[in-house]
Amino acid sequence: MLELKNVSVTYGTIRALRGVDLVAQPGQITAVLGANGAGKSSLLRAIAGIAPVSDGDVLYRNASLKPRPAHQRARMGISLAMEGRRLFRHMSVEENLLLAWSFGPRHSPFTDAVQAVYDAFPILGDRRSIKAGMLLGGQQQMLILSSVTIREPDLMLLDEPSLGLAPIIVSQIFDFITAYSKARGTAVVLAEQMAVMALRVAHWGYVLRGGQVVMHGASDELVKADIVNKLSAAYL
Amino acid sequence: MIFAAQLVFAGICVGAVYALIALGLNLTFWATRTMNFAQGSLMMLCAVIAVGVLSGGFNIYLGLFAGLALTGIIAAATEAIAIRPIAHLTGSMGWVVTTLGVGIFLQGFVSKFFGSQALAFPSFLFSARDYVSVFGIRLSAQYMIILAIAVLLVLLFELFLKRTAWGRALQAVAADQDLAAVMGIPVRVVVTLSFIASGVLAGVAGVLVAQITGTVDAAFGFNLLISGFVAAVIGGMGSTWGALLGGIFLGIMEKLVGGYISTAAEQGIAFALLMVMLAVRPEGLLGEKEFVKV
Amino acid sequence: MDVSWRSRAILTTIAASTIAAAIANATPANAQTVKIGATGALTGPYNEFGEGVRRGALLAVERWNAKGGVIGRQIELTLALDDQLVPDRAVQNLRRILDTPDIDVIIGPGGSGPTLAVIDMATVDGRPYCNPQAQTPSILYPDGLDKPARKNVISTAIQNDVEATALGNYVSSRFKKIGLMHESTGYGVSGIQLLAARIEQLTKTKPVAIEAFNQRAQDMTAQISRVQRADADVLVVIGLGADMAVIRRNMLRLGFDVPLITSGGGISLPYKEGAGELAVGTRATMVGTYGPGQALKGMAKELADGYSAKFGKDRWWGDDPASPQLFFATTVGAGFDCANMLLEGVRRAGSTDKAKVVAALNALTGYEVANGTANFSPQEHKLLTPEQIAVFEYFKDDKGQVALRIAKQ
Amino acid sequence: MNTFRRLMGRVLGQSLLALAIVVALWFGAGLTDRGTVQLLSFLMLNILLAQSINLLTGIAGQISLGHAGFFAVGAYVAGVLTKTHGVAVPLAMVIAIAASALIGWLLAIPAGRVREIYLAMMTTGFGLLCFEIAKEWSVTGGVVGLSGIASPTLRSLQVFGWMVDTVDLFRVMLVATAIVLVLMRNFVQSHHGRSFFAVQASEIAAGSIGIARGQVKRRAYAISGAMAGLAGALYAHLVGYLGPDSFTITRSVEVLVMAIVGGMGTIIGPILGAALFTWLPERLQIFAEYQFMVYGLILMLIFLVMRRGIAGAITEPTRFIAPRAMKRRPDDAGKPVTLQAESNAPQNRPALLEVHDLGRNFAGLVALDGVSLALRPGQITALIGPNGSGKSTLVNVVSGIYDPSRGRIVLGGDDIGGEADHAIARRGLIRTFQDPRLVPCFTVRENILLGGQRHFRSSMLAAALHFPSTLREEIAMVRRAEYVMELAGLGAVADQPIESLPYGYRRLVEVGRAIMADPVVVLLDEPAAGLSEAELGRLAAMIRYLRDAGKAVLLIEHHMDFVNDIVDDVVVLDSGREIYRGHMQGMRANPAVRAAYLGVSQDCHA
Repeated sequence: MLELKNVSVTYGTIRALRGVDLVAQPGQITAVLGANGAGKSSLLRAIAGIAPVSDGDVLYRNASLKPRPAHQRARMGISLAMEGRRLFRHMSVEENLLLAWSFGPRHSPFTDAVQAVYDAFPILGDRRSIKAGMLLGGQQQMLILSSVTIREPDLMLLDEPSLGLAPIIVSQIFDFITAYSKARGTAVVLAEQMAVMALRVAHWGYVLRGGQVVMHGASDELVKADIVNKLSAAYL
Repeated sequence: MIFAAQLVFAGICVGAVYALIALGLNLTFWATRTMNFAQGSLMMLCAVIAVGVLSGGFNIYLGLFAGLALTGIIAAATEAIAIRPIAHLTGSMGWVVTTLGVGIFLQGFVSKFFGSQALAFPSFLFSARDYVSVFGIRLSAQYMIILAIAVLLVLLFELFLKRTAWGRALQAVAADQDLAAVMGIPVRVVVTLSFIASGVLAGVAGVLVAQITGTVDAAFGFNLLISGFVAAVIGGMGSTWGALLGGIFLGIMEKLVGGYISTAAEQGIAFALLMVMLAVRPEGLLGEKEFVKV
Repeated sequence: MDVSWRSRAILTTIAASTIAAAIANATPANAQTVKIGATGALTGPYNEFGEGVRRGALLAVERWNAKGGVIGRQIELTLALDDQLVPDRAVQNLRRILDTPDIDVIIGPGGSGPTLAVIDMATVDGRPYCNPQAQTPSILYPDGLDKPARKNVISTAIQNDVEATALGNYVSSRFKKIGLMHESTGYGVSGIQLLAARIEQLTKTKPVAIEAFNQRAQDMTAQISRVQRADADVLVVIGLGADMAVIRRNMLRLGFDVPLITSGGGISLPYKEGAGELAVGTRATMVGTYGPGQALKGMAKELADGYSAKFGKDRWWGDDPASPQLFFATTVGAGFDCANMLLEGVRRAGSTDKAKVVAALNALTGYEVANGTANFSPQEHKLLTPEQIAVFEYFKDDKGQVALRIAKQ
Repeated sequence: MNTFRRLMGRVLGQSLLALAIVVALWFGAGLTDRGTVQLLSFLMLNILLAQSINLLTGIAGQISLGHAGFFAVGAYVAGVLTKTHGVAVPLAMVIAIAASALIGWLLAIPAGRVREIYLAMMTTGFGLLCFEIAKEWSVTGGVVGLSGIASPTLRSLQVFGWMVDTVDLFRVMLVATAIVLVLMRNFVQSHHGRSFFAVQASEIAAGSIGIARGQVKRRAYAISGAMAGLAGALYAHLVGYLGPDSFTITRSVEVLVMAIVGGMGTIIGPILGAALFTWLPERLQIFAEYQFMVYGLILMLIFLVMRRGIAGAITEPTRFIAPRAMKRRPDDAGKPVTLQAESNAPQNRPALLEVHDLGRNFAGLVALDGVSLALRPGQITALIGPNGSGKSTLVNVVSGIYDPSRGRIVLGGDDIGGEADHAIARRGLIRTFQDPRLVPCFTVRENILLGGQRHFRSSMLAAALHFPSTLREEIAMVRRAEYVMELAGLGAVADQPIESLPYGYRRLVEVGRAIMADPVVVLLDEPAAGLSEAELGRLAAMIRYLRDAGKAVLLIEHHMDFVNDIVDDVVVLDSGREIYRGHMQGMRANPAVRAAYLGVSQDCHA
């Protein structure tokens, strides 16, 4: 589905990502773990086409994404949820969703699609006409996530969906992601700092540090191998 | 009473035209954070082309179409050759020079090939004599139609922004280009389209003003551009309703000042108002404060 | 910082000498010819005026040269500089002209702004100077109309007071409540003051309203409503044609359908075309030279024929192939007359010595040019007097076309 | 090309060349015709105007589209005083300059509140307002204008009985312009000039090193106004007639175009731009009625040819340190420069910065929730925590960028809660930013020197006149900067513009700038992010240097190895609260910390 070959990302003169290889399978969740500054975001942005790939190649359905600008990749079913509460704050919840849907593949009519979102996250339904900027942190994360799912993507790139959220909401969100990807066979790349929680839901795990993959493997194996301490070594 | 009503009415109509110009400026501001100083010349050009086609023995509406098409194209070209290439030179202010250059070029072009003396612009929307009278107040048909067209366009535009995918895409691009891109919005196309739209709006405004004045010449449009700026800023850059409100507010203000205080003070007061407005409320009447993150 | 002292010194001297050399450029020219210097709006938004003057002057020069020149010398229009009606550039141009020693006579810029900016320079310099178009009286009479004129300055312009007198005489005898409007320029302001004074002097009553407007304003509702509220039975406007058209249309929008009587601007094509049908009934003052329906004769004919022969019937000529538009008199005509009078001055002085020529011009009488006959004296330096100003009126001719005719007195 | 630029830079940089040009013009004016002299006089005016707008827009970053306004004020004040009130010309000129300076200062008050396009509109409005006043007011002669002002062209300009002719006036203008240029160069190459640039680059960053942005803006407007006023006064006497047509928005735009095309932010640029656009109209006359189109095309395409204006194309950018200050005298070469060190500080010394129960909310959500800290001299405290745990908010509140919602901030005994950021910085609390905020066009040296702002004492006048005291001050600071650069291992790139250097250098430079400030307390916001191993080493050395000098250091960092090596103790935040305080080992073992980072909740064990 998705394959990164020795990808490096360079902003001006900093190399945020150094020769990363990564594979993501349909219907499975691939967790990218690491402290902040480890290069998780750069990785996802590189796949989405808004980060300058200085080296290596990103293959999607066995075709190179090099010649594709970001908006074309989005049309091809790749959808990125950026971190940092990136959404259109001056637009209402529903307008955000509508915008996301309008420029997606539009497999199902908006009314159904948006209903699906509101079923998954009733709170969004209640606040559909509130400006996104006015939402609480958790609700914003839900909206960002929904702006991705409403596009019914084949490849979901989620950047720290748990950021600054209470554990209860986090697990709620993670459960949703798992169910969604199972149901639709969507490939998910999940950039997370909350390693343990992420590995609970993920099938595969990659640990980044200083822009490089320091370990990777099936999540259960990672967990078996007393990941937590290894990770805390990697993080702390 | 009649006197005041006449002033207000005229103010509203003239203000509506200001609003159109302001709207055009808003568009380019959203798309590129720049102001197109050629906007005034585009207004002029559209009217002149219409006259030219007419004098060529063709139908006026054909002329208008030609004019609008041309202004749209030129606006897009302006973005491509005068703004995009230097966009990355932040703080260089280059766009002031380049867009101004476009404007001056167009002025020179027209005064060379159409002469520098005012050209007659035909009345194709009623004649100055036609009017309807409401409660004994005489409302010029030409002004009514101009007001109608201007307001209609503003409304249509607001609808376009709020109701259509491309309208929302435009807002998205204005707010956050990266996010817009990952949402699948072709940013470049949106920018170009918004310039075309701004050109067309300028063209329409030019034609409407030419309807009022009856003539158009090479220097036509620049002082209107200023009024457009003022209207846009008073209303709040980037707000459609603001543009309309700001335009009409400015128009009425000018006329009332002219009518009751002194016709000489009209302009001066408008500019003083602009400065006060900016000092007190930089984001304008309906503008939204931009949140600056540290 | 590490350039050696010697190389610095060399550098310094080289730079110094080159620059000195570069800017020290004396312009040699043969003193055989009588030379005219001129500045005007040859290009840009106002070249309707300047370019016309230049062509007129050119025609005059050719006319004289054809007759063997003046005081045995050929004549050339050596410097014809472009100021685009921008005061600063007019100043720079005139400076250049005044500092070219072998320029004998000067034709100044058009428009009051540039002329006011340069006229004092010209006075101080003392060489014969002709003002083709600027209408502000202080150009000829800095100390007031009753004081003597600037010695070396003559004018072919319709001076404000002349226009005001003509307008004043016409309206005072016909209307009671007179409303005035003027463009807020030097021309408009001084013009309206003189007109108001004239009206008051003749009717013993003040005008009921005086309103100002900016050139190129799109809407004059405020001004016109004020005049309307003052219940005027006539509106007299001093300004340009395009603005007149706006005013005329605006009047009718407001249902203020009183007669419109205007300064020369009302005659121009922009007004005629801009107002279209609505122009009918409008009256305006203008030099009568190329008035409709009268057979051209004398210098006026000579000029018209010469022009159409050399330049064809272009936008200066106007839309009637039969005879030039009235405005022809104040553009091409002005340049033509300026050059002729200046050269006649040289002829009568028998030399190009500025004192002699100026003296000759101050005594230049009975000399016929296109727009009239110069009868100068130390007090009188302007060609056009109220007598040469006629009132014209737009009417619908039998073909249903809007046309001009002399208004019945 | 670059070698050419360097050569030109060297040549044009020659003060002797400048002198040569002035001398040549002085004598050349005598030899040539007065038409050319007149043109040269207008050139001087344009240079003054272009430099005036350059100072305001190019250097202080405050775009002006209303310079015709200042020009008009100067011209009319001079004109009215001399003609109507018979004031002596020199006195009138001084008053004119003062008047337009005052107007500038006043304009700065509203204009200081707005940015970019809004500022452009504000200044446009100002220019047009001045025009309208000139047009309608009787004192200015209204539309008819003001004629007969004492002027050489009228042979009526007398100063102390000396009849000034066109050439004399030109020479006066020449000298005036030369003096203004010299003063301006000195000013730009002083800490005042650098503070202008700092405000342009980033008002926040300027505040963080103790520059009061409001004051800087007012000064910029006043000086710029004064320069334009001088031009106006000279103009009045050059032409002898003032009409409103000379002060339209077109004039404002022309001036701005001159400066931009010439090259904003440089000294030579506006001069070249003025020269170009003074001669261009004459040259363009050969294009006859096409000249408008040609002029338009030139403006349209100039930046495709020269991206940074003429100056950028033909010479190297101006530098912002007085060259004389760079020539170090041999005797004190190599002497180490040390900061005033509170020598090896015992742990029990009283805290330099104390934060009590600090809280901050943004529109409902709580970013900081009752955090307390004490930073002691000679101690490095690490502040860590997952994203969004409130670390940066803490720094922003303490450094005065945000006001606290509750709690107290005590620096060296006094409560600084709610004080302006620049005031706090002047007290010696210096912070760095996650994204280094430097002046891009400045060299490493200049950027580091900026840190010294809070120590400079010399006045603007002293700076412009280049007093010895100013020079001494500058030399001392330059030498301290040298020392800081050695410390940071930046000596090799000292004279390279920061924008041309790799990212890592910027971080080091920003920390260097903080050291240069000789602070009391330093807050470093993720200084290690994106640094190579080698750079990390240097960074560590710099931070240790601060500690040894007895400064209190707060270090926000994710790079744990780095933190591990240098900090004394660590505070961990999570969602705005402190969850751990103590040494590193303890932190690693601490379950709450693990949970915060890894999402292990206490109940379950992975």
